[in-house]
Amino acid sequence: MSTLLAATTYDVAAVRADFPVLGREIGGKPLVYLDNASSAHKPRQVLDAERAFVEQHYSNVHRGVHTLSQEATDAYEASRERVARFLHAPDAHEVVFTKNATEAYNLVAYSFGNAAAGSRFALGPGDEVCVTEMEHHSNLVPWQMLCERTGATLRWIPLTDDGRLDLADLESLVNERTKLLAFVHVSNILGTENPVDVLVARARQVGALTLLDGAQSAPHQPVDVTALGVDFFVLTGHKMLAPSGVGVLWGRRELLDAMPPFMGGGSMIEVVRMTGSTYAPAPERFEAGTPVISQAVALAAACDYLDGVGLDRIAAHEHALTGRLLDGVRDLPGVSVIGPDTLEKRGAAVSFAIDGVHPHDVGQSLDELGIAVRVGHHCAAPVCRRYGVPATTRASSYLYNTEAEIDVLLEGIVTVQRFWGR
Amino acid sequence: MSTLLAATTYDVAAVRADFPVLGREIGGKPLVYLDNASSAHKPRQVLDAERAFVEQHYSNVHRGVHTLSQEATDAYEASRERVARFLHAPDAHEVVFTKNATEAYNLVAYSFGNAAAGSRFALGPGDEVCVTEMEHHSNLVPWQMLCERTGATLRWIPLTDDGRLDLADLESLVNERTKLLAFVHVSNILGTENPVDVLVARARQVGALTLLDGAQSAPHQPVDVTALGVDFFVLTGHKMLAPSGVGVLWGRRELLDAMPPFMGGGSMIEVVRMTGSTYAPAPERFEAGTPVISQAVALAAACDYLDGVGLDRIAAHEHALTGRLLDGVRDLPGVSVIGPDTLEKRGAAVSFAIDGVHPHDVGQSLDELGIAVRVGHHCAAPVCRRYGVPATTRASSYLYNTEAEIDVLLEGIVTVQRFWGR
Amino acid sequence: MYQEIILDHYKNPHHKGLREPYDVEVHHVNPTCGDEVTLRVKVVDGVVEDVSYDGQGCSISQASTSVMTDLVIGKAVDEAMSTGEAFLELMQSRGQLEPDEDVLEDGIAFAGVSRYPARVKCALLGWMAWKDATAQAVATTGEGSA
Amino acid sequence: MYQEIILDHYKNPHHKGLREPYDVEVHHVNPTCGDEVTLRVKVVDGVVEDVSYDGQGCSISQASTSVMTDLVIGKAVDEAMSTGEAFLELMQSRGQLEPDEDVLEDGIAFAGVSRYPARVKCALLGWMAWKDATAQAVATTGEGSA
Ligand SMILES: Cc1ncc(COP(=O)(O)O)c(C=O)c1O
Ligand SMILES: Cc1ncc(COP(=O)(O)O)c(C=O)c1O
Repeated sequence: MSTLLAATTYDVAAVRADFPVLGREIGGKPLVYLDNASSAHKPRQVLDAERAFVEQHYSNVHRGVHTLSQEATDAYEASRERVARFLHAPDAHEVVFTKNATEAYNLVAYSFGNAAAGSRFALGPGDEVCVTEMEHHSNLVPWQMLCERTGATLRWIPLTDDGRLDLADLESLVNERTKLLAFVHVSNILGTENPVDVLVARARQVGALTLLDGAQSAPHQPVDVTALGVDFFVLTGHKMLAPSGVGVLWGRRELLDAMPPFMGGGSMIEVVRMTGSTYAPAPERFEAGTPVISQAVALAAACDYLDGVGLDRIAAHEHALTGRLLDGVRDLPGVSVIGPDTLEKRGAAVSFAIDGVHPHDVGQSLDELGIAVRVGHHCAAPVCRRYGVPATTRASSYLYNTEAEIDVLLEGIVTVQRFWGR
Repeated sequence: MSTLLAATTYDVAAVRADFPVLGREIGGKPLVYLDNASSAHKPRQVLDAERAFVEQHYSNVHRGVHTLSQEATDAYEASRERVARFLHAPDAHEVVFTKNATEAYNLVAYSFGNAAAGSRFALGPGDEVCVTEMEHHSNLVPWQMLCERTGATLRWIPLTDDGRLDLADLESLVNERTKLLAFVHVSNILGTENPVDVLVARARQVGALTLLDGAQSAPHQPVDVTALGVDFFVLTGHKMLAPSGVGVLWGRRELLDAMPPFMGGGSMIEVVRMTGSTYAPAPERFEAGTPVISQAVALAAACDYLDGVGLDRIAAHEHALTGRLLDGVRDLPGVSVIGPDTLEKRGAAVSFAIDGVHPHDVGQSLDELGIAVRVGHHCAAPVCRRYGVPATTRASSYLYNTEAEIDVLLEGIVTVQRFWGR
Repeated sequence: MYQEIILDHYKNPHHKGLREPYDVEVHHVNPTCGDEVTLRVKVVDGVVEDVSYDGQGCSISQASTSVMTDLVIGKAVDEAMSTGEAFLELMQSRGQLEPDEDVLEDGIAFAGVSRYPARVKCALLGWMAWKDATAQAVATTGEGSA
Repeated sequence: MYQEIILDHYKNPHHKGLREPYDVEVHHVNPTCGDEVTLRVKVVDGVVEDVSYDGQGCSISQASTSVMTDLVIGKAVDEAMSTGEAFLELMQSRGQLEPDEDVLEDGIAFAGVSRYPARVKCALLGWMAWKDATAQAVATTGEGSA
């Protein structure tokens, strides 16, 4: 029994010790950091790996024969392989490093926009791109812009009252005109985990490509891009223990090789003449200029850290914390969850509203208690509009949070209610 | 006299001590790092500043009311102000953080491409973009791609035999049809410093906008964007003591405010509805998604470091090293400089050819002596073609290089000649 | 940050509710949090005769709008505008400015807010709406002293 | 890295110079360094009868092309192709593979090059050109054993 326990849990205190900021006090209170869906902190191991690389092996990559250049290139390419393994991708050439998730969506959108008429990526009037009403702005605005540029039509899958995708009209929303279905794996505002299999099956029926926004799934659960069956998968480093400044577009090799380039510049070219240029194969084709070298090295170290703890254990830990939070909120009068209020198919981000208290005031009052939560539209303004709220308060836990911290939050909510209810 | 000397020089040994990698040995020989035009190393002070920020004040920016979020936002925006001061820009809102220089050119190119017909940025058949034959691929390919997309015509200012711009036909190359003149301040392959005043004056006569590629000037000499009189200025952090993953587009506020967005996503928006979105003012409009937060903080620390030593002193130091190298090479039979072989109006990058030895073999043989130089086309293939060489060997010094290192290189060249001349 | 003055104005806002007559009505939104205000202005003989408003938002935006109405109603447009400037300056001071109570009255309670950039926009929402509406009123009716 | 064998082939390349007769001629370029090779192949009865070439480039690309001609001329296309595979495998081994001298002969001198990714492309330039030309020759002339 205790062996079983040991195999499914980990030493959260030991993990916490790796994150210096968790020792901070905010206004005399211990920091309770529950803003992980916005960005996570970085363990010493990741920072040390990046620094060791920069201090002893740094150089530009890909273009040199000297020793440091070889070492830096090796480290950078090994990071690509590490990320491919993290995603269970069959081929490291399918991993493109970007600066964040947002660049990855724009890369695909502009590449599609740049495609010659008649190509499988080209879009025009009559073609459609489908998203969902719960997309992060980063997986929505690029498609709006693409449709504006090309004359294609943007459609979206609406939401049910309890924060799930309303699939009633899926067949008409994803149809023979649909070129791409781009949707979020786990919502950053509602916490909802979407049924990838159902959506991918429908997309395949009509020959649409699929792009899965994994910004909120890759940090929190094992991801196998082959098993998911999608064509593109996107993640962002800063939400999964890596520094800001690095993201990943994974795409099936056949697609990446066929897509026209996005940004032009050094490293993405083959032959450059003043009169015109030809382009390198993927992934180089999509990494114009000096890449995010040390950030990629740090991301690989973050993969090591996460796999070291075990993503299945992390998922189980967060599941327990989320359950405790949902149970606690359910017991509080005047507090309601926006999004699924059960544990089924949901991630660790929990949005809620406190009757009569504006989220800004909730966030600020919790901050005075040392509790860091996010307030606002969480870059998903259409979701707020859908549920008739100007903004939400969101608590999101990660591998280093504890049950005690959830309890501090729950007490904090009561304190806020008392203060503002006077 | 000694006061004067003290005011115009600095303690190179003390500077070197700040760069851990400079203590490395390569194959038993002390590292002589002369690949700075490709990328520079980073001093402890910059790495410490980044780490202190990440370990104690990190969070996502712009979207939160909690303390860490405020601290991170303050640090990020203070970095913007620091870079503005570094460039003598009148307004920090004119500083856009990108992931590298390459993203900055693409940002301008796509923004122009996205402009509505009739706007001052829109391009079409009959319009022209002018560059030079010595551009880095990153300031060439984006304009080729833009012209392909819009039907505009790309023109270029050719080169003289001694590595300067041939301005004989400037009046016809930059004409009333020219919308943009994009050119490099200091060439990364030839070392040439271009006459910004002449080019800007001509562009103004015809109402063309100007973009100056400062990737090789900002790290090495004081830059005053107002005095230069250009409309856009670009730099990249990794060549000026900051980590990879951060670059800067500076643009006149009036222009940035009027330009349509490039990438869509979080932070760059104002109101998002499923049916369409409006965009934030600059610089946010151009910083979609989670920005390069800790990299911007590190770049600000790099500005501190460079201004601490003094860019005029750094320029003087490099000038002396470049003179020593040019003099030394001039005395070596069978070695010729590609680019200006005098000190007048040139930077610290010196390309050369050794008769009968391929640059790859030069680079590899020098590496065996601990000397890191770059060999290849240096992302400026048209320059190699212009001078009839497949590639060049390039040595480029920076603030931490010494006269002794230049001498090691000169001896190394003789060793290479001896080895390959057998 | 949550001074009593702020809480009082939040609970019991002054001059709230839309009133007739008015010269100009504007609608301002803070896109980052969805706070919004609808505001009307009446200018007579260069004097801010009335400001009425309705809106929803956080304590800071609501209280600040309430304080604003106290400060501008009955003042000459010029004087009210410079009070607005003083408030703007305070909000941009990042906690570095000692506010002048003679000028800003209850507005001094917002000094602490200036240390929170994310909340500065909240505190300015009503002021920006008022400035916009008043400028329009002056322009369209030929009112004001300029 | 610069083994004597490599230097010898570089100074005195084997089978260099373009010759008649040939089935196919190809031109390959290494865009990162401008190295180029023009290469001709003659296949008779499924055997690589002749390979001739001209080109310019670094010692590695030139020596490797020279070694390649020694290894493939006179061999059955199939056998020559698998020698090519063995060389490719060696070059992608990052210094981790012990090369088989019986198969690769002078080619084993390039084992050290595999530790330098930037030079691997140089070592493969001639091989890639040969493979391309031979595949075309087999396809167009119906030659080859497959
Ligand atoms: C002159 C010049 N322009 C632009 C660039 C591109 O910079 P980055 O690769 O950081 O985008 C470089 C360096 O590679 C350069 O030397
Ligand atoms: C679901 C989701 N998608 C996309 C993003 C965008 O990530 P980034 O800002 O790193 O580009 C985020 C986070 O901000 C997110 O939560």
